[in-house]
Amino acid sequence: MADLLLIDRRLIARGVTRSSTLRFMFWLVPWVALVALGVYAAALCLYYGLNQTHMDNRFAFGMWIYLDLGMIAMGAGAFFTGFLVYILKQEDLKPILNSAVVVGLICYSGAVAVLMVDVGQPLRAWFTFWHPNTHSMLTEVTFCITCYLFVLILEYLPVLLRNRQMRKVPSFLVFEYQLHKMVPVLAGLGAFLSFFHQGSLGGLYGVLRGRPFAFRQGFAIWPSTFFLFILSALAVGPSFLMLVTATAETLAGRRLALPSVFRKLGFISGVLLGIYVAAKAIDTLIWLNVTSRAVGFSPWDFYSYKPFGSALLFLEIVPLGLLPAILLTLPMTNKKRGWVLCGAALACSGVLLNRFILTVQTLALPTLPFDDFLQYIPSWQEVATFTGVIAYGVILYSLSYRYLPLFGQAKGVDKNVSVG
Amino acid sequence: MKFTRRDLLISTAGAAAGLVLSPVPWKLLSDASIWTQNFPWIPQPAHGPVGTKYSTCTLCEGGCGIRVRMAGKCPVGVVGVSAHPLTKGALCPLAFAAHQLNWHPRRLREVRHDGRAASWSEALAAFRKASSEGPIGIVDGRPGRAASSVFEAFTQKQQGSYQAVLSAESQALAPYADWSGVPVASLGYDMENARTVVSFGAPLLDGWGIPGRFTHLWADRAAGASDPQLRLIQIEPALSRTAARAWQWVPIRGGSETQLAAGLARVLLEERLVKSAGPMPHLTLDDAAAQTGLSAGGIRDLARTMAENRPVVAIAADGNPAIAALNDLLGAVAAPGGIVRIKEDTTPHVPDAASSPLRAMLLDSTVPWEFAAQADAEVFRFAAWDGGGNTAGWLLPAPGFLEELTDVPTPPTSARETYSVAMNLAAPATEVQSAAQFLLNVDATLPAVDKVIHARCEGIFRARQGTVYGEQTLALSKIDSAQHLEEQLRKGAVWMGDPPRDGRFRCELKEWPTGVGVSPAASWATAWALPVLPALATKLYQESTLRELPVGRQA
Amino acid sequence: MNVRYGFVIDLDRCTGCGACMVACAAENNVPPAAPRATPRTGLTPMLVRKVSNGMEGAARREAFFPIACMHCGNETPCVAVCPQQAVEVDKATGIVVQMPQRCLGCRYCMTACPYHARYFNWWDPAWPAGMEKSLNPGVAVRMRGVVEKCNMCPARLHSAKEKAAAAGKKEIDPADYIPACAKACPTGAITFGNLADKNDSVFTAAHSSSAFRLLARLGTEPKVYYKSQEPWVRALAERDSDHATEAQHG
Amino acid sequence: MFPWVDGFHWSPGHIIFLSLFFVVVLTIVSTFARAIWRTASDFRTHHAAETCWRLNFAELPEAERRCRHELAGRLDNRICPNAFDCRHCAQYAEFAALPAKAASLQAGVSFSSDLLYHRGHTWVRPEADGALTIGLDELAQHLIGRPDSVQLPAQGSAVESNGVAWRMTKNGHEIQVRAPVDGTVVATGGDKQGWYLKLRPHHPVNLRHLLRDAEVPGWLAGELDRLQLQFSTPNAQPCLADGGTLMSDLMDAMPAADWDAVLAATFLQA
Repeated sequence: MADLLLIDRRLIARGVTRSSTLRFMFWLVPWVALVALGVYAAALCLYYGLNQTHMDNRFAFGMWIYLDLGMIAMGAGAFFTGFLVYILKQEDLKPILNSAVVVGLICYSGAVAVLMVDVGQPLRAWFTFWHPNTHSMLTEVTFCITCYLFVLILEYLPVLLRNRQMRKVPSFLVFEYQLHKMVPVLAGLGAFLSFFHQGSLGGLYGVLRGRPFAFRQGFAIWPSTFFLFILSALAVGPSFLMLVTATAETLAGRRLALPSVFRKLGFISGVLLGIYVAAKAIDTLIWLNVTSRAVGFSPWDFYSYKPFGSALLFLEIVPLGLLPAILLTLPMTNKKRGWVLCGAALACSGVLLNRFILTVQTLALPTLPFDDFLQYIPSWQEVATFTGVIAYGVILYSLSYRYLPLFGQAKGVDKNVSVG
Repeated sequence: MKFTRRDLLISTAGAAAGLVLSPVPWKLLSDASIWTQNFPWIPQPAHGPVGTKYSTCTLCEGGCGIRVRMAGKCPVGVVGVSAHPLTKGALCPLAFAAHQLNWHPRRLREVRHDGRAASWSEALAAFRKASSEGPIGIVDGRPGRAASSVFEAFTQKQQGSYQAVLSAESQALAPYADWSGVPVASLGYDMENARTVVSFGAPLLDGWGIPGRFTHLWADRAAGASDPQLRLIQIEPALSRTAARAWQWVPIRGGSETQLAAGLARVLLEERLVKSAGPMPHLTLDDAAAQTGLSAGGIRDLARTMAENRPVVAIAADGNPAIAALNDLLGAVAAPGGIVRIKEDTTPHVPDAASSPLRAMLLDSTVPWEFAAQADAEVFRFAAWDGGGNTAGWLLPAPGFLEELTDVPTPPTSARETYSVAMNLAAPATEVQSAAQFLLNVDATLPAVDKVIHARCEGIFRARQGTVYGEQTLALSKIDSAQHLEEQLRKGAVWMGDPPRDGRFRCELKEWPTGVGVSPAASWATAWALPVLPALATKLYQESTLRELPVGRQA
Repeated sequence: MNVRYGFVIDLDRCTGCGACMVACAAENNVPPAAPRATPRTGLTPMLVRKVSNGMEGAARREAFFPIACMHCGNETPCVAVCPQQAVEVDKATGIVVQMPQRCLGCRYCMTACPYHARYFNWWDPAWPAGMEKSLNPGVAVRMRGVVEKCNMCPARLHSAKEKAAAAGKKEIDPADYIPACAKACPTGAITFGNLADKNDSVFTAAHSSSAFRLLARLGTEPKVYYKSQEPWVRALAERDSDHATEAQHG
Repeated sequence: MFPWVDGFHWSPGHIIFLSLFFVVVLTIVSTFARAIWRTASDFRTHHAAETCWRLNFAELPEAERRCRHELAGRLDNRICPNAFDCRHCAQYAEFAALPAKAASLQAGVSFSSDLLYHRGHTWVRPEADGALTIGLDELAQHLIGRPDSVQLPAQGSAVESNGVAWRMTKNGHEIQVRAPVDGTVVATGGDKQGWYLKLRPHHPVNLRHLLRDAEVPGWLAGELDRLQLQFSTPNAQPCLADGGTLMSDLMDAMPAADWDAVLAATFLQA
């Protein structure tokens, strides 16, 4: 026990205050329990097969795919902040960059882990690389997410190596320094990859000709949902970062980012959300009047099954789209932390709702004239895996916050150090 | 030189890089994928030559022609035979997976006595003892087979009793047999010449009689047409599979078939829609309407439809005499398109009077598990599959699907006499004995099944009539010997007799019958005598909502 | 010669017996239902679905729709989505071939199929002890975790080709290649043939006035045609947009 | 994926897709490889220690990065921008010309005006033969007392300025002492000898970066203030009597103190 305390103390950077070891351990206990349960549930699914879930032949995608879509949208803050800092030179956002990288790493690694449980034959996952079907949106997603996960690991590595004990190893420290110098390359690469896989995740549903509820026309090989997903991910990434930062601030009991950072992120998020909402509205109108009617479906019928009424569509576009866009951009509310966070929460909910509708409602709706509207309630194994991944994220973020410089501690390293 | 931490790092990184560049990871990847394609716990289908044999399905009395794919002595597939004169290639859904039945988890694999494992010699000794102590009753689920002759020969010698359990289809023909003296086995339905078939709950499109015979007729002459050549009218409380596809569905109150028949008879007689002046039922039309839940007008319309589209035949799901009387009234007895006599030279069969009380009963594997044996008799139950529940007495493993040489006489409802043979194509999965073989072990002087079959072939050959449907279709007169005929039959051919030269018979009916038949559930189970279903039947009732699991059955 | 195999299914002749389902499963070594399998998790490459006109009492009518893979000929929804080319349209025959040994079980194709004709192996394939001896030789059993569907009985096509090759012929005898469901159908409701051959009976049937296809308006050119003279069946099948509200009430 | 693998198509879409993929993969791999290569070459060219030191320096609290001229009272407030390497400081001469305040240190820790002090609490004494003797200063000796073990570099090995000169352990704490100058080890001492290393410098020796004269008391005063602050936790024993002498062997005397933080600050570990 005493050793544990000592190890904990020695891992925390000098000069920062963190909660006591015991308190931190108590904080971790429930999350570790959730991870353990999640690992057990995932092991059941891997050992016995996916019959452990409540997915079925109609509901071939379930809670896990929803989790993937949601997490990857929320993780967009990582690439977007990197893009803003390194490519668009928004240096004032730099203090939250490390936090953004950790959030991104959590979201992407969690999504990939869940995908490995979700596929029926995880041992064959590499077939996608070996025999790729380049027409498939899922191929694009798989390639980009895998590559981007490596990019995130490379971006996370410098943060990790700056831990107090890690940096005592000279080669680690020098490597961290050299890698850090190349992060702009990685940021650019991340932006490129994210652009495509965020879009392809949207395209995943947009190309489904057999599902008129999801099918969209588009540009070249990409349906409109491709672009809507990019926009919504860009809009919601910074919002989610703000929520994470605000939560960390509440838990840590101190301010971690300057109010100006919140204002700036909020404004960027708001403007993009506004553009997204406008595009989404236009896309919905085109779909209602042209796309779905072209294949002989009356679109409003899709909304005749409860609880998936048209109110949900309204909710997604206005209270969870337009409203947060206004809250985040309007100077009056943009200056108030409370309003900004409220807007961010609404924006995140809106995008999560969008992903939910695309995953669940698309599959629940009948296509054949004699099909039924189906219900799907995930099994405990699915829920446990889901919460396990969330808990994994909390743990990784907590550990990173405790032991790594997440917020603005890297004071001017690049500027002041000249070697050579 | 000292090995520093730095050296360790460098060598680890070098080893990792070297490993990636070596063929090892690629080989592992490829092996992993090959492994996933051939998980060791996944069964591998047999390899090797696959032959084809023709035979007759013995799962029920229907006598459908089957073509069996054989991997050695193991059947691996069953399909219909399109050249078969009765079924024209059709089979019931269960037959397509019948080759799985021999490995059914409820397959009887050992002799059991009062729930405990026993041996064949013990069973034989017990049966010998019982047979020396008193009369033995033998129950046969499918009379008319070679095995049935063995049973009868035994009971005659032993002063026991032979009893046949009739299928629902045979029971429906029993009233005509009672009224005319023609045995049930010599009667059939001439549906090929009917214009209207009125089914009182008989599952005509769902395994009734010879699966495939009526469905083919219906599909060719009725399906989808609003004014079909063949009108199928289904009278049944529920919208069964047959009712759903019938030209007309008449939903009546459950168990009111007798009343409807009476109501129809009253309309036919009152409106002089029929020539004969049969006995008038006591029931008034209004009472019939009230009791069946139909309107009087509806019954009248139905009667008129029947009268206008003759030949018409009414088919009962059971031995309901009122429906037989209705047929008599409609002139459907001994007439084309109605109830016909399929052979003339049989003498009426008088069942043996049961010499009571029986010391023991031997139940053949064809006897349904629902059969209730005499309570104080020692029971020798032959069965290939355990029907469950009844563990008292002796449970003797009988041959399963295609494991026994047997013959298939004319199936009930057939309009023509037929005869075919099913060979023991499959190697028995366990140590089995048929009831007939068991009796031969008891008394070696009994005729053996193959001898009886041989004798029957000689009899058919001597009659010089009919046609043999085999590799070629040959008139029997073209076949040069009884030996040759038997060979053909053993290879899966079926002999079909010509219609009798004189098919006349009369039903003497003094007054309208009041007896009621027992209305069986008109489900696929009525055509399924076995207590188990093939494993793949789960596709129909578990993995889809197409059918329901028949009561008491299990896949 | 251009071959486009397809089915024409006469719904008026279908009694819903299920012989096609069992025969299909037996031919293709589809395992029997796992103990916990349901209609939603079953393996029924050929599935007969019961439909009704929605009425009650004497006016109620029922019909049966045998549903297998429709082998879409245009923009085949499942082919484009598969990330690793486990689904292919065979150029020579038009058969949409699912290759289970290539499949990783992502189930994207299942969400793409408007006919729900694709099935996932939720369980390890298992037969009662000894029953594996009754499996169809030459047809590999699919492992758990992959998607399967109607491939038009490839083993039968293969042996028909072998037979033709042995006889020195280039083309197979149509009588040698009939998928199990069509062969099993006791009423001849399911017919199989070359839809591109004007002399083939399925060509005539597919172009008859009573023929239609399910969800034809999606433009995927399915190669399974249905036929019915019954107005309510046709109305049900061609009802595209207004079925939703009715189904909800019914 | 490759032309010889099943499923490869010579179609424009396929080629574009795979080309982009390979570009991305190569970029990721080459970025990683380049970082490793540059790390290795930093070590090869003896830049690694310098880099490490500078990265460490950047992480030090501002109070620990004060300019020597501020310590000497020549300036009011200046943070060192050169990682304490005055040899590269453009303004050194300008500031050094300013008058220093008179040193008046009586904090219980002595120092010698013969010695040149490094901010990592080592001193350097140039010897007549051109070698440089290196030892631990009095403040550090008071803190550590007698170390449990000392791990000195082998004779003939090279020591880099601000790199690790030697390691010591005491009560489970590992202490890395920063080297004040570059050089090759010619002799090793120990805590009993009062000096630890004798180095022969590689180049003509430039010791401008080491503290001397008025800077030393100013610096030590600041260090003592820091210690005072660090020991003034609620459960710590009084150790520095006001104006008194620094107790010897503080690590043994005050086991409850946050030695992790004290040692890190003392020996310039971030």
